[in-house]
Amino acid sequence: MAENKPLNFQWAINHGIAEEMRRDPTVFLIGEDVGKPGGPFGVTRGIIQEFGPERAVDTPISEGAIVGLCCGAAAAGLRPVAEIMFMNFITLAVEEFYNQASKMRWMFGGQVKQPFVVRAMTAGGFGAGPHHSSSLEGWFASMPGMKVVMPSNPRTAKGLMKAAIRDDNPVLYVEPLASYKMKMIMPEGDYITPIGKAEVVKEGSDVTIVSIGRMLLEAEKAAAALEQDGIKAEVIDLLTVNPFDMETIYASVKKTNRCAIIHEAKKTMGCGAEIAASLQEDMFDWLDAPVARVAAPFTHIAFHPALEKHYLPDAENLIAKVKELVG
Amino acid sequence: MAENKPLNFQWAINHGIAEEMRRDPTVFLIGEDVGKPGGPFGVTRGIIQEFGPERAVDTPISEGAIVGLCCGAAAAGLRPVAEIMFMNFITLAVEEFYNQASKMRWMFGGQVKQPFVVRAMTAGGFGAGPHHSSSLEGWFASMPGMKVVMPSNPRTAKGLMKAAIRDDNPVLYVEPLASYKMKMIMPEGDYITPIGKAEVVKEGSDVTIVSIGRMLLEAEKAAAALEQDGIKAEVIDLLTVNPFDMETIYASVKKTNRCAIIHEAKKTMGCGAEIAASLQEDMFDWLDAPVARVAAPFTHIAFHPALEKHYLPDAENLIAKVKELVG
Amino acid sequence: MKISKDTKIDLYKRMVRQRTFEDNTTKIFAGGEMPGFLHLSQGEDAVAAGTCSNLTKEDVIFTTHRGHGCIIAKGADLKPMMAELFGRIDGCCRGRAGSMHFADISNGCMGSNGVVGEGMRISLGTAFAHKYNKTKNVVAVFFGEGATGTGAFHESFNMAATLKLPIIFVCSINLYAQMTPKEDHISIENVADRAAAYGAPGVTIDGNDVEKVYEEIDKAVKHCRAGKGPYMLECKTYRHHGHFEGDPCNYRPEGELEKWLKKDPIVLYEKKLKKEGVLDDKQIKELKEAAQKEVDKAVAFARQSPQPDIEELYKGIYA
Amino acid sequence: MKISKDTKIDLYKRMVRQRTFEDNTTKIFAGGEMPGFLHLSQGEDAVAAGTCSNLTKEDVIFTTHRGHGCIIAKGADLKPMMAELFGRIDGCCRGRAGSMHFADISNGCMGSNGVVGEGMRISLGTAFAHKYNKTKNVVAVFFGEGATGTGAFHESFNMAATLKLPIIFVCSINLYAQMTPKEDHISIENVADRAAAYGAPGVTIDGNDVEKVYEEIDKAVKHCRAGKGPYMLECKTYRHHGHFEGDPCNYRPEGELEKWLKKDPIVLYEKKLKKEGVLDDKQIKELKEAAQKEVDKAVAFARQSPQPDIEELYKGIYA
Ligand SMILES: Cc1ncc(C[n+]2csc(CCOP(=O)(O)OP(=O)(O)O)c2C)c(N)n1
Ligand SMILES: Cc1ncc(C[n+]2csc(CCOP(=O)(O)OP(=O)(O)O)c2C)c(N)n1
Ligand SMILES: [Mg+2]
Ligand SMILES: [Mg+2]
Repeated sequence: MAENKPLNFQWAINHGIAEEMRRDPTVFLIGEDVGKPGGPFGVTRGIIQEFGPERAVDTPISEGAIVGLCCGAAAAGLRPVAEIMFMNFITLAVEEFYNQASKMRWMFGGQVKQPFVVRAMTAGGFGAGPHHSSSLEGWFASMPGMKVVMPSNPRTAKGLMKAAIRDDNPVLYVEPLASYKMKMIMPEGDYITPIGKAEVVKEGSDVTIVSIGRMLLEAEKAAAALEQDGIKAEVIDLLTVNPFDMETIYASVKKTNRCAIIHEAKKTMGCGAEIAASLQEDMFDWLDAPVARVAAPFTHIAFHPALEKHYLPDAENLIAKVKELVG
Repeated sequence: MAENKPLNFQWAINHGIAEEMRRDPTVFLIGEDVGKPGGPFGVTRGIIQEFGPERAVDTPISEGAIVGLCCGAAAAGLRPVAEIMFMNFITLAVEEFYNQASKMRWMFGGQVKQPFVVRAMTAGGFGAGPHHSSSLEGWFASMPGMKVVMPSNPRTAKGLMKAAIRDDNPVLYVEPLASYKMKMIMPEGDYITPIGKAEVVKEGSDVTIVSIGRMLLEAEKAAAALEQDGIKAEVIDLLTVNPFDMETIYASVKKTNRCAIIHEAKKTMGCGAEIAASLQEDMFDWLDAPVARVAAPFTHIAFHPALEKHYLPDAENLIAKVKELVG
Repeated sequence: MKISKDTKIDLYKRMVRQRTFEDNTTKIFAGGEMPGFLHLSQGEDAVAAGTCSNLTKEDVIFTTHRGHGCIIAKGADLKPMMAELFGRIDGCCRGRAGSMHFADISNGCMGSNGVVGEGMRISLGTAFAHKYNKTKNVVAVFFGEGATGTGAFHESFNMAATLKLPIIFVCSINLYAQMTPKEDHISIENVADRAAAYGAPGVTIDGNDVEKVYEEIDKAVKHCRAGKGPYMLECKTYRHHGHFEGDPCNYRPEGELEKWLKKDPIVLYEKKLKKEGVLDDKQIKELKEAAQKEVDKAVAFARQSPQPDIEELYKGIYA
Repeated sequence: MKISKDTKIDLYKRMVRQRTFEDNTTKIFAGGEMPGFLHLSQGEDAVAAGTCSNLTKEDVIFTTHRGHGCIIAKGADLKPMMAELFGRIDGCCRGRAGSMHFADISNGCMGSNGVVGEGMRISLGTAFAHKYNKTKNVVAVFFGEGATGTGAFHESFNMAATLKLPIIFVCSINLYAQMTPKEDHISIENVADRAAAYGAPGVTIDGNDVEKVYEEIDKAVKHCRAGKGPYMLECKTYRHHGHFEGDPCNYRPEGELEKWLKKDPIVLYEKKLKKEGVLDDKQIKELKEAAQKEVDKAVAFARQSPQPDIEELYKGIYA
């Protein structure tokens, strides 16, 4: 089915889910307001109309039970796609991700699979305040058995959703509210974006920029600006933070000998820490400069827009950091 | 009050709590089985007898509510000391730590304090299996506003407990079941072990070993063995993983130019990642070798004792790693 | 229960003050001057007023993302409150918290909450402190019917009952949890019946009848002050606005809002007070104008308050 | 309800098989041959037997850290089960899970759980799958009275009721949550009364009367298969052993154990069956010997099974 008009991020997710629901009758949608209301932010509009209330299920406000239900349904052969709304609320389901879903297959000696997807939204940039704007993917990147994907644009949003639904492991799917209206012409036909595989979106020889999730926009902006100053940045869109595609990063750093990582989450204990630690451990002799991390500071995200803006990393911070590395 | 006989880790915690309860009537104990039963593993024996049931409160099995209660009681001027038993169950209170306790003071513009302590036990080494043996301090090290302490022996266990109870911030206190029977002669009188300050427990010039929590035993064993081979290791007992005392580590690495970190938690996204990332970022030119991490592999802890033993890092792994760095 | 004339006027004034404040924020928000998300409680005014009117200054409340009414009813100074909604440095929380995470400790609001249900878990501790310190103060924790699905509700009520903590659980049934209607996420008619699961009293009332709320809270407060543990009050009401400001509300059945507007708690009470001769049209007009004036001053205060400096981000993370 | 002779014998055999298995593990564990922690359910045998005897092979169960009885009652093959407790490669979970995290999917045990209450949350999904696939299968989820304090209990029951999922909540009241007695953490007498909070039936019975359990489960199963949503059964019983093997049990009032030993469900049932002429002493002896033989074989199987290789740690983390 060709899609020639530009599609936005929100609809890309929607289409990814709907296509998989058409393809596979074991896929169903569950969460707060995902059915009749069409999603708290409209992402699942039309799904209940096409697939009926059995496959688009509204629940009480019970994040733990929603993810617990996913574990049990997946173990019984279904493929749940759940929504947890703002990622901050995933704090209430850490138990089900960590002790249950991520371990179940291994712990039971392979007796079950855990094919389910949980969507969680990061909302940095909207003044939504301390309980609504966090990026917590780092915790889930620490869990063997879990996968965590961070789409960067409508194309990868749809491709990763389809890959996540087809994956036989629990996948946390992180979607940024700030990208919902981002539009692009989509690839035609049925495609997936493979999980665990980073994409080199711009080649360069002077420095490797590893970008996570919606920070790709900033990375691309920074790369363009750096180009003006004669610095050729290679930009990698990581797409997955569990498992980390270190191969792609290593290959790039072998060329550039320098690396900066940008992510919306806090710098302290963020995914950039793991990438930097691994890089220096495995590529010590290839590095001509420290691996830099451009990320949120060690404080809370504020309601106040200017404070929030300062908190969130952007192209400007990245440019400054890269110039330090290269200079 | 002099204590001249050797005291074990378990009683060191107990004494730390009891002394603070004597000193400050706002300190109270709360959790599952902490009162009448004297603690699920006997750590709080005698407390209810001395201080009465108002100050040693048994609760239903509700980890989220226990930590929530701590937030509310601390905001109202009390100093709760709670117990969550096995650290795996802290998954059920991540919400209260992250969205509530760690943010509350800052978010409310300084209107309240959050002086409370939550004890959580790591149980690696007992065949307790996948739901009982995790080391999850990394998640809490990522939370501004939280403090996380990891005592290494009876002396620091008592000193950190007393410091934690006196601290005006939420403190996660991590105690290893495997250390409960460890004994030592204790310092006399009222002392605290400061939070956020690492201790250099052995000086050396060839390599810095940063040890977290009960891994100190392994670090000391390794250092002794390395000494035999002419390698002088400086051993740092980190004691706190939020905030990280990078100053002490940096000062040491300036001397040794090499560093290995050992912790019981998984390597991936563990505290070692943050330390390594910061070290290479801030001390790039001082490092003669990559910062090494000796930690648990990216899998689950097994019930089977041999598998569990292999999973847990030890002196042997550390020695091998250090020899790589120095060799 | 005989309610005194003074109390009646107090109840009315609280509601008017709440409503005036919220109606003004609606306009200001629509004008783009207020950042973030805004969840308002017009229509549920009687629940907050009837409850808080019967609490002392030392009693405290916890509220939700939809907490303005409760906070004002509890006696908030409107100036720092409005400044907080504007994100200014003179806001109660220095512009860090905004509407959803607001607190005003000195006036007895121990916190709103962006996470549904969590106020209940935290309220346990404050109630515990009251019991521990042998004050007779109580805690009222407000929440919506959606919150009754959370583990927080159950753990909190169960623990409050076990430890005999002085907590009044005040549930405002406004028919929706975001856009999902009550019958799609709750399997019983009256959630106050859930109090029986903990051996506590649970009462369901018309939440638009402010005197009824006041009366029932009176029983609850006495129960709590007597050390008998928690008490639940379920107030059936309605929110006139959407889930958040800007919500198109297309999930509402036709005529629903209109039906409830006829039962507006302020309008109803006005009629009653006039009939009883407690207030006349002139007095009502004066009270409304006074409230508007107070709000105008709060808005002026907020507008002149400076934006926070960037350093505010890093200040006071640790005590 | 008339219970057939075959069913009576089946109930008895299940209990004897459970008990024999557990009594043997007690000895083996005391001998140091079994790693980890062990939580046994001798004394609560009738709850598991009475429930599982009334389930089909396609119905599934979820159980707890104290799950051996339930798993055996559901029809587990004792060999891989025992091998798992020994941590061997022929264990159901390849020696990774042990007693507390055990599962035997092909025989209908979808999992024990080391985290109190979590089996309930997961059971939602399996029940959902049955409903989704329009099978008439039901899910029985076992838990202790301690678990009724968890948010998991409430969220699960509430969601099951809302989505009308076929789940039988089977609560085994053994008087303790670890070392804390029921009255210290539960504020009501009968936790089955909590089912009313969700509009579901809740029944409290003598959990040591295996036929009573069987009869009540019959009603529950019919209710669930008819699509009427969840059902709660509370079984009052007692654990003869400590919380875990090795627990000195000094929290028990004197004489309590002795009192309950007189109400041992197997002893009681033996008497009843003999009186009814269903079984005689000889048959009883034979059945017990057969159970012991089966357990002996399981132990022999476990002992000869290899220890897992280290590579097992890294195998099968991802599908
Ligand atoms: C734990 C959690 N889950 C989901 C949300 C998103 N959310 C915000 S308000 C709301 C509905 C709350 O309904 P109710 O408790 O009835 O309160 P009301 O909004 O009607 O006042 C939801 C689901 C949240 N804030 N917290
Ligand atoms: C969430 C959680 N909290 C605490 C524990 C520790 N724990 C293990 S068993 C138990 C008591 C459970 O009591 P109950 O539900 O009555 O089951 P029983 O042991 O009596 O069978 C506790 C508190 C746990 N495993 N999980
Ligand atoms: Mg509502
Ligand atoms: Mg019990």
